[in-house]
Order: sequence, then C-alpha cells, then structure tokens
Amino acid sequence: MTTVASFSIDYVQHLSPEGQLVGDKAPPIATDFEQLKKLYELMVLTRVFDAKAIALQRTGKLGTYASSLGHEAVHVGMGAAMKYEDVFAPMYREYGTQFYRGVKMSEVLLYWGGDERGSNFSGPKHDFPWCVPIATQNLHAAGAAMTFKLRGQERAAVTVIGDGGSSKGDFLEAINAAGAFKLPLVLVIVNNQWAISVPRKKQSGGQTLAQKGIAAGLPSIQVDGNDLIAVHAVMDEALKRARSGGGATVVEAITYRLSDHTTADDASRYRPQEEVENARRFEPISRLRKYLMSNNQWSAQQENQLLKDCAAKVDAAVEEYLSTPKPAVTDMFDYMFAELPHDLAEQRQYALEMENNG
Amino acid sequence: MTTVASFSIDYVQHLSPEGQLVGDKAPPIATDFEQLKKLYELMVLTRVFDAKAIALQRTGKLGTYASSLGHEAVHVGMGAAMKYEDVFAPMYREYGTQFYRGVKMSEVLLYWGGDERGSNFSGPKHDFPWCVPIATQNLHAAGAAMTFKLRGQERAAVTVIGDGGSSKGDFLEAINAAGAFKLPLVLVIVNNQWAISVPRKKQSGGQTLAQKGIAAGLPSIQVDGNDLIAVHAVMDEALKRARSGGGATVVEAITYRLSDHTTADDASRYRPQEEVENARRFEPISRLRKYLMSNNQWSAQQENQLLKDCAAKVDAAVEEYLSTPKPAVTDMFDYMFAELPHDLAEQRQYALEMENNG
Amino acid sequence: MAKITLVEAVTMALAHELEHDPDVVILGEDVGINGGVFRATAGLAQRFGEDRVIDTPLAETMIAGMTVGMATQGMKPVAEAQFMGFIYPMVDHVISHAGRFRNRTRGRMHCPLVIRAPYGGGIHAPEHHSESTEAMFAHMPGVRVVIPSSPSRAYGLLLAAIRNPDPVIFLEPKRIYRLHKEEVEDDGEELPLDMCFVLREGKDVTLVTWGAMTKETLEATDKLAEQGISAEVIDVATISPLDMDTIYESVAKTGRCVIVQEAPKNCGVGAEIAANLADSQGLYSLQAPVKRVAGYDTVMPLFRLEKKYMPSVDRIIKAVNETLEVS
Amino acid sequence: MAKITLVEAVTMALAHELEHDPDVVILGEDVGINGGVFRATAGLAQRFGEDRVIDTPLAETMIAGMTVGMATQGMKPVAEAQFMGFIYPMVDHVISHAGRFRNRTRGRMHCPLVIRAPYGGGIHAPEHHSESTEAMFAHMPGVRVVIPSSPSRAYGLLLAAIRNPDPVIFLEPKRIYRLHKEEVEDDGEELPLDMCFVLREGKDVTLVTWGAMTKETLEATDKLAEQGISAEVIDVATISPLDMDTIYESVAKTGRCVIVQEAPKNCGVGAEIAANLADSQGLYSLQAPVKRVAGYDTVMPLFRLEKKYMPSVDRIIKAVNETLEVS
Ligand SMILES: Cc1ncc(C[n+]2csc(CCOP(=O)(O)OP(=O)(O)O)c2C)c(N)n1
Ligand SMILES: Cc1ncc(C[n+]2csc(CCOP(=O)(O)OP(=O)(O)O)c2C)c(N)n1
Ligand SMILES: [Mg+2]
Ligand SMILES: [Mg+2]
Repeated sequence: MTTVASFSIDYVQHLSPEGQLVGDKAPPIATDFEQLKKLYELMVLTRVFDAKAIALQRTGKLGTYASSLGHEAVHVGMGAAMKYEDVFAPMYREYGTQFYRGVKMSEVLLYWGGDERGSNFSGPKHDFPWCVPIATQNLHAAGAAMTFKLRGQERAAVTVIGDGGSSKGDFLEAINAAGAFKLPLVLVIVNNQWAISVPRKKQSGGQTLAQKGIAAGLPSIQVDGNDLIAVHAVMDEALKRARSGGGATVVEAITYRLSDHTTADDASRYRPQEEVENARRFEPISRLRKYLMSNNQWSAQQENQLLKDCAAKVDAAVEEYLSTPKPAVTDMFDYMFAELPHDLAEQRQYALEMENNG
Repeated sequence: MTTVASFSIDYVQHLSPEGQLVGDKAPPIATDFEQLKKLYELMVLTRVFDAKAIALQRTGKLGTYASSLGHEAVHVGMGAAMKYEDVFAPMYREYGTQFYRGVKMSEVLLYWGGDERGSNFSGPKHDFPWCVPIATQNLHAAGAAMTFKLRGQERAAVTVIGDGGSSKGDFLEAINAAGAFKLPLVLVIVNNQWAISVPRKKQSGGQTLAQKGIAAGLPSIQVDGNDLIAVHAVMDEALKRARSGGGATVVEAITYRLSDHTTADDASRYRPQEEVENARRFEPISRLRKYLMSNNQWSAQQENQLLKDCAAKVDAAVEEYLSTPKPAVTDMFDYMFAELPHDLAEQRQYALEMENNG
Repeated sequence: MAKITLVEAVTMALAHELEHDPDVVILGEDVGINGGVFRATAGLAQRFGEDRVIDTPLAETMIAGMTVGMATQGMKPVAEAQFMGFIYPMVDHVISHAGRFRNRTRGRMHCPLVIRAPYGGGIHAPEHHSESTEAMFAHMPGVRVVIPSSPSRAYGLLLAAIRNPDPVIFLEPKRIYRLHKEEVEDDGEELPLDMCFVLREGKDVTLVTWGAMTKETLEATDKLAEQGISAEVIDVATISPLDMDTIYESVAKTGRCVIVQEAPKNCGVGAEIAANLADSQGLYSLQAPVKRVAGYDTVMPLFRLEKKYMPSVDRIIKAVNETLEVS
Repeated sequence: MAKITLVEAVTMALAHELEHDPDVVILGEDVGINGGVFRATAGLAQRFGEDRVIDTPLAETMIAGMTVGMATQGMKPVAEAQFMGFIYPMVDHVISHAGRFRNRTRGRMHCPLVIRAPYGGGIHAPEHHSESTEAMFAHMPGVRVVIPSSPSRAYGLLLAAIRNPDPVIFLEPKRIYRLHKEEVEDDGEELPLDMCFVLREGKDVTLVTWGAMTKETLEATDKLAEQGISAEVIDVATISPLDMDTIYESVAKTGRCVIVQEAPKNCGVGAEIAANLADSQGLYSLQAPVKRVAGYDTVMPLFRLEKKYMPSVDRIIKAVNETLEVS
C-alpha cells in the first residue's frame, strides 16, 4: 500500500470574536482603515436594510424575503475582493455583495416585491440575478468563467452556495468542471449551519465542506465567515489566482444564519434559541466595530451618525420602491423572446382585452 | 492559519504485472488457490464470451454490445467479494460480476439482442439490471443501501461507475448521500482511462478519482484493477465495513479498456494503438495465470482444457439465445403497470389487430 | 369527525399509511421535525420517528434516485419535492427509471413510489414556486399523475397513490391547501386512480378542470347559473391515465366543452383532452369549438402580475359564452 | 455542389457558423476529435481547434448549466446531448433558466444557445437511445423546438437556430440521418423558425408530421396516391412556436387531418395540433375526426419489438381510410 496523494484543509481567521487580530500574518486590508470603514458602513447599511425589508414583509408591503442577518462579513468581503468586470452569480441573500457592486436597495425590494424589474438592476450588467433553484447558479458561473477563459480575458466568476446547496449535483459538477477546465472561478460555500430546518451535519459526512474541492483537485480552504478581514484576504488570493490563469478555488465560509430562513419560515420550530443566542456572540458587525474602535478608527458618535444615515438611505429606497409604477400586463409577453412569436402576440392581445374589459 | 483536516489516498497492489506477489501483507485469498482458480476460470470464460458476443454483433446476430475486455479482474473480483444477499447495481459491462452472481450468458445476449427478458435474469432477483443513463444506478444503489439500513439488515450494495461517469452529479450526490446517511454502500469507480473518446484527464483535475470520496468524508482508496487479489481484498474489507455499520467506501480501480467502447465505436479514431499495446502488458488474465503457474497451480494443459470448456459453454449459451422464441407484441403493454389501464388496454387491442392484419 | 383542510388531509393520509404499512417511509427536504414548508408532514417525524420521516440532504436528483432504489427493494417511499419548480432534477429518474423498471425487467422489479409536490401559483411566492408542469409527467409512460382538489379527494387519492404498486406523481394544489374544510373520516378508504369526479351536474356546457382551478371553475359555474346557464363541472383528478369516458359522456349531453388549466396552453393536459374530443368518440357530440382557458405561454410572472396570468372567472365565463354563441 | 445527408448538413451548418461567428462554440461529450458518436461534428475540432469544439466531462446538467452561463455572457454555445435519452438532466436548466433569463431580467440578459440532440427510434439501439420527448420541451415557455426532416432543412434551420437570440432545442431525427442525399449549397441562408413546410400538396386529407416520421408519411402518401387518394403532407419542423396557420389552411381545403408522431400519444405535440383543430379556427373545417397515429403510451421497447411500436405506413393508411369513410 502506497500513499499516492495527500491533502489538507486549512482554516483562516484574522480577527477574533473579540475584535483582536490573531495569528501572525495579517493581510494588507487589516491596516487599510479607510477601506475597512467603508466596508463596515456597508455591513451596517445591509443590516439596517434587512430589518426594514422584514418589517415591510410583515406589513404586507413585500413578499417573502430572505434575510442576510449574520452574513454581512462574508457578503461584503466577497464584494470588496471582486472587480467590476468579474461576474457574480449569487443565490438569494447576498445583498452585501450586490450593494458593493452597485445594485440598489430599491431594486432588491422590487425583486422581493414580485417585480422582474428588480433584476434589471444597476449593478454590473453581466452579473447574474438572484437564483432560486439551488446550485444552478454555480454552473452558470462556470459557464461565465469558461467564457472568460476562451476569450482570454483576465476576469473571474464568483459564485455562492449554501451548506445545504453544497449537497446538490449542480454544485458538485461545477466544482468538477472548474478543475477539469481550470476555470477562473471561485466557489464560495456560505456555511450558515442550516438549510431551512436541516442542520449542516445532515448534509454531509465530511468534517468540512471545503474538502468537496479536493474531489476536483482544487485548492480548498475554510475561512471564518464572520471575519471580514479573513474573508477578504482569502477571496483576494483566490481571485488573483483565478484571473491569472491559476484556476479555481473552493472557499468554505463559516457563519451562522441568525434569522429565520425567510419571512415564510419559523425557525423556532426546529432549532433551539440558545444556539442562536450563542451564535450571536460571533456575529460579524460588532466584531469589526470593536476592532475599529480599539484602533481608534471608530467612535460611538460615528456609529450614531452612521445608523441615522443608514436609516435615511433605507427610507429613501423604500420610498422609491413603493412609488414604482405598476408593471404593465404586456410585460409578461414582451420579454419572452427577442421577437414575439405570432401565438404569443395573439395571447398578448387577448390579455390586453381582458385587462381593459375585465 | 490552522490545518483542520488531512486526508490521503492509498494505492493497493498485491500482484505485479509479472504475476509476483508484492508488498508485505498478502490477503488470505492470495493463498486460497482453489478459489483463485475458480475466479481465474470465470475471468477466462468472461473473455471467451466477450469475443463471441462481438462476433455475433459483427454478423448481425446481436445489437450494439459493450465489451468487458481488460476489466475481468475488477469485475470478477467485485463479484467474488460480494454475498448473494448484497445488491449489485452495475453499469453495462460488468458481466464478470454478474456471471459470478448467477446471471446466465444467454441472458446477457438476450439483453443486447434487444429483448427485455434478458433483464429478468437468473441472478439475484434483487440485483439491478443493466443501466444505460450513466450514474443513475449509483443512486439506486444508495436507495437499496438505505433500505438495508432502515430494515437493519446486514447487507451491502455495490455499484459501479466509469471514469467518465464519475463526473456526473448522480454519482457525486450518491457519494454525499453515502456519507450523510452512513450507508452500507461500496462505490467502485472502474477507471479504464476512457469515456468513449474522452480521456481520463479531461474528466477531472484531481490526481486520483478516489479522492472524490474525501468530499463526503468516506474512506477512499485506489486499487490496481488488473490485480484480482488486490481488488478482492479491497472489496472484501469495504463490504465487511459496510455490512457491519461502518458506512460506505469509494474504490477507484485502475484498469484499461482494451476494446472499442462498444461495437458501435471505432477507438482508432481517437486513441493511439501504441497506448493500447502498452496497456495490454498489464492486463489481468495473464497476470493471474502467471501467478498460478509459478505456484504450480495451473498448467498449459489445464489452460487448453479450460479454453475448450469455455468455448463449449459459450456455444451452448449462444444456442440458447438464438433459439429463444420471439417476444409477443403484447409484451410491450403487459409489463407497464401492475394493472393495465383502460387506455393502454385499447392500444394493446389495436396493436394486436395491426399485428394480425398487418 | 373534525373538519380538515386539503393539506391536513394529506397529512392524515400519510399518517395512516405510516401507521399501517411498515414499508412506507417519507423522505425529502425539511419533511422531518419542521414538518414541511407547508406543514404537510407536520408531527409525523415526532410521531413515527426520524427513520420513517427522513430529512435528506438538499439534492433532488438524489431524492428521486434513492426513492427509485428503495422502491425496487420493496419499500414504499413517499418523496417530497418541496415545490414543483424543484422537481426537474427528478425528471430523469422518473422517466428513465420509475416508469420503466417493471417493463424493463419483465415484472421482476417494480417501483411503488410516490413523489408529492405542492404545485401551482397564486400564493404570492417567489420565482419557481408557482409551476404547473403536470403535462410533462403525463407524457411519461408508466407513470401516473394524480391531482386532488378537495380534502376528501386528497385523502382518498393519496392513500391509493401510496398503495399503488406503480409510480405516482401526486401534485397538491397549494393555493387551495387551506381554502375549505371538509369532514374527512380517517377510515383508510382509497379513491380510484382512473376516474374523473363530476363536481356539478349540468346540461349546457361541460367544464373540465383539475387542481386549484376547480375554485375559479366552480365560481364561474355559480355565476353562469345566475344567467340561467347550467354547467357540468368535471374534476379530472387522475391526469394520467386519463378517464376520457366521463368527459365523452358529459359532452355527449352538453355538446360543449371548455377546459380550464393553470399551466401554459401549449402542449398542456388540456390539449390531450381537446384532441380526444376532436377524434371519433368526441367530435360528433360537439356543437361548438372546444375552448381552452389556460395560462399564457409565458413564464409565470412574479407575483405582481401573477393574477393577470392565471385563468380567471371572467376568462372562463367569456369562453363559455363563446361556445354558447354557436348554435 | 455535392449531395449530402442530413447529418452532413448538420456538420456543414455547424462549420459555417464556427467559421463566421467567433462567439459560436460547440460543446458536449465526444464532440471533439471523435467527431460525435454520429459524426455530426466530424472534423470540426481538427479544423477549428479544441477551444471551439470542446469535449466536456460526462455530465449533462453541467453541459446545460455552463451553456446557459456562456450564453448569458455573449457566447453562442451549441451543446450536444449525445442522445435525447440523456437530455433529462438538462431539463432543469432549460425550463428554469434558458427560457427565462430574458424575461426574468427584463431583457438585460438573454440566452442565445442551441441544444442539439439526435432523437427518435428505429436504429436498433440500446435502451434510452430512442426517445422522442419533444412535447416536454414544447411545453416550456421561452424555448423554441425545431426538428428538421431533410438535409436542406437541417442546414437552414440549424443556421437559424444558432443565430436566433433565444434558446432553441434542435432535435435531429437520427433514423434518417443518412437516408437521403440532397444538394445543399453552403450559402449561409437560413430558414424561418416559425413556419411549417408543405412537402406534398393534396386535396383529400392533410397529413401532419415531423422528423423521421416524414419518411413513413410520404411512403403512405405514395400508396394512397395509387388508390387515388390525394394527401397533403405538412412537415411541422418548428414544433414550438407552432405554425397552425399552414395547418388550418390545409385542413380548410381537405377537411380531414391525420397527425403522425413517433412519440407516445398522451400529451404529445399531436395533441396540441388536434386541440387547435377542435377550436374555432379548425372545427368548422373538419369533415371527419382528427386521427393521431402515434407511438403507444408504453416505454419504447428494446429493438426486437421497436418496429411494432413505431407508427407504420399501414397504421397511417388505416387512419386515413378511417377519416375518409366519414362523409
Ligand atoms: C433545487 C431547490 N430545491 C429546494 C429549494 C427550496 N429551498 C430554498 S432555500 C433552501 C435551503 C437552502 O439552504 P442553504 O443551501 O444552506 O442556503 P441558506 O438558505 O442557508 O443560505 C431550500 C431547500 C430550492 N430553492 N431549490
Ligand atoms: C447520462 C448519459 N450520458 C451519455 C451517455 C452515452 N454514453 C454511454 S457510455 C459513455 C461513456 C462512459 O464512460 P465511462 O463512464 O468512463 O465508462 P466506460 O464505458 O469507460 O466503462 C457515454 C458518454 C449515457 N449512456 N448516459
Ligand atoms: Mg445554509
Ligand atoms: Mg471509462
């Protein structure tokens, strides 16, 4: 018996839950306080937005909404490491990444408000919209990465999957494709411990989810997903490797879903409140704030001002959302094909008539 | 950065290509010459059968046929390690395993001769028939293993996949299920280097295919698939672990497809003849024969007799196949449902009329 | 005897079979402790244990493939697709295996499985949560497709589906999961899997529908009655195999037929019904064109427009009037 | 100008687009050096390089998903499903994404992709190699379904499919891949994607068909002609969207219609055609029931019985005679 291959999974953390730098090699961003403050502010804005969106849903002004509470570091960290020309293929709750990339809050609301126009957003035109069928987006990202490779462009695709979704064939095939084609792709498993009611341990017998990348021969790494600095550093390295022809990376970001799965869910049915309370101690925003404050980069006053600013921005976005004119019944038909086929043209006419007489 | 998990892939070989025992710990079967001779005979029978089947296809007496040439050790070795009450979920070329388990040669011919009755075979009634949609059988095997687990039976399922098929979501999801549910399952990747015309290296960026099992936290191992003793030993261990509640194993058996993909394929279009010639030097049957002969367990005379016996058995099987009465047109309808629905009953009646008047 | 909703009837049927048949197991995403996102399996894991009501990893192909594997080994698995929009990764195992094992092995193996999925739109859900692609499954040989439209039919048809020795796709119209309550006795009585249900008798026109569209169809029937038009309403229920006889009989009486389906029109189940009416057994009864009131051949819109997409009472009445104009 | 077969016309169209449009790439299993198991991509990898004609890992979901991803980023990928029986793992990406990106993003993204697959039975192939499930795709909003039945139509329709800015499922009737040769000029002229082709003009009955069944239908037409019966033959070709106008026009003339499809009857494309004929624009033309000659609602048998399964010339003639008996 000879050993023919060996592998290991490393775990990266730079900021302890107490907001202290740990380990020896802090990445450049750890001391780039201007950037860190910008990202901190975006994390807070994301959280304020999130609370508002849930409130809108509760009052019937929004449909089902998937909260990002607790994921702010991994979402914003991904966004900050990406370039505009990279492509992002999200699941459905990565608002932090999308805001960084230029998607407007009102557009997120439009989408969850049941309006396709939300997906015709202000972010990069090449970014993928929200994706509901779990893990399918990972293959779209692989296709995007393939495009960059074939065209010789120095661009990378970033795609996200949950701990639950990492069980699905689409994700596993995307990893395999990334290895086989050496794609400029970063696959981020956002392990928030729950897939609706199914806990992480029921999804996989592996000690880590990162090791799924080993299957395809990819560099694979675990990162503290509540540590913005670590997420940024790991993503930055993976993206640079991808853009420069070094192939794909699998990143498992460990975090926790502090909210219900969506507003349609009631997590108290299946998970103990103590677990949530415990997880809250590791949450990303206060951690980064402590770090900034202990470095005299942030004050209680700034925090107050920020919260006010965020509230105002969110209110403006809600206002914009609520005042968006209704979509036309013909919108249903007009974006199905580049050119409307005759049968659809007839149905469109009929729908218009029903609308006017009905 | 801390290392949180480490893995390695081992490679097992007991019999060198020259037919010499190598390494220090030979398994019991290495000296069980009665059993070895029986398995040797079955390997030879399989090969004689294979040549005949190809000849039948060439003369229009059989449809497309998938050869097992070169795979005899891994196929027969799997079969020999299994128990009758275990379940086998094959792809389409594992005749050696199936013969060991009681499937008749005439039944294999019926199947490739375009007759469903071939799949109502004399092997274990719980064994799966040939499976064409690649990798789907792996999930069926997982379901069978789940059944054994739920029923508390000491049985295991064995399922096979090719190097090509190991890229497919069904296989990858089966591995994940095996780990998540701790199933009594052995997943055997028969890596014969080619998936029709696509070489192994285009399927995966991993150094081994065995490491796909690491993704799911499974014990994963490579074995020389042309070494009957090694295959048997590895399968025996994996099966014992599975039956006793220890969960699943991924085995990558390294072999080579010495034939065209099927009789519908012409491998000379895409692979160099030298590669095939070279691979022939590692083929399983002569290797085992050398081992038996060097241990004075086999003679040229026995070999001659065996070849004669095999030819006679194969001829008898062909005779049985060719003399099987034609299927009835009504067979198309009669096995669709336990009870024939009225619409199908009408169609059946119509088909009968067309048959009688047409 | 308590009055229960359609979704409660589903739960009751599942519990009944779990109780009476040790081979029955439920598997799917969130079907365990959580009781399913629509509560269809509420309390079952607690009552029957996590070995009978199994939360799976998030992988629909895996669920379908394992379900097939379990069924061939003698279990009676009842799998859940969380929404019909997520059933597509199961399609391969349904068409390539579930519907074929009995035939392929000449009866040696068979697939007594059920795949349940909530289906249809109208509940203000996100994208992909409003699919009605029953026609896709109806086109598959060897597979039954069943859709209940009331609590009692949900109970009786689901019992029959689970007990049936062949694969059944069981689609639950989630828009009417909680619309009405009905007294349903937990008596283990199944309903036949090859028969339409006549919900209303009438003589002027036959309305053929299934699933949640029974709601609008019955409402339209009431309105038509006010106008003195008597509509017969047929709930197809067993989409495949299709019981055309009941429909032929009704159309022979009324001479007119309007089919109401939520799915896109093109190649839907309504097409099969209308096509049969255009053939020998139907054509001579027809006194007017067969109308289909269907979803448009567009993607089901997000919910701001979904009402505009779905067949409405008005659209049904308009179609009925069109058939009645012909004399 | 050389005479070429249908499969050679496919190759010619692919080569033409690879030559003229740098965004076109081919991907699939064995499409590269091997040139495809039916030789449809023969020589293309050698001529255009392995970056344009890409052998993929064996994973159909991956092929479909990456194809969608590439298309949304401006490529024009032409993917191959090796056989239609292996297209089912692609279904999710086709229905959930390819047909939706334009609508979902209100035009921001779209999916100019083609998925090619050899389809149909009759070539003595193993199980799953004889599928005809075009109806499944015809039911999907936002997706075109195209089936050529001659070398020139294969060339012109495939060019149009590749150039079309929306997704097209392009099904190639492999039984007639090499049946006839035809002179086809490599002139880059496409054919319309929304029009039936009238293959024979006639006045007594309209035969509607597509794909390989054009062969039996035309043979039946010849035999009927011997009996003095003049049949009009329509090759639907663009299954979805369906050009009913050509069919209405023909049936207005003949008063009779027989639809010939290889797929199982239940919920097939023939049902949609017959259903339209049962509605206002068709019904008043009908002088006889609309007949469907179709595959049985069984699994396509292994090849010893496959001929018994498929619509034959005799079955077509029988159906025509039945419609003609009605006066
Ligand atoms: C293919 C598919 N199956 C099921 C669902 C329903 N569903 C939506 S989210 C979800 C759980 C996802 O969990 P995870 O991947 O861990 O991501 P998280 O929501 O925790 O971020 C499920 C089952 C879906 N959207 N798509
Ligand atoms: C889902 C699916 N896709 C494609 C095919 C066509 N096909 C049959 S065998 C084969 C190659 C299989 O290669 P591998 O898995 O290495 O097994 P091997 O034949 O080499 O034993 C392909 C592509 C199929 N049968 N099923
Ligand atoms: Mg999760
Ligand atoms: Mg192989």
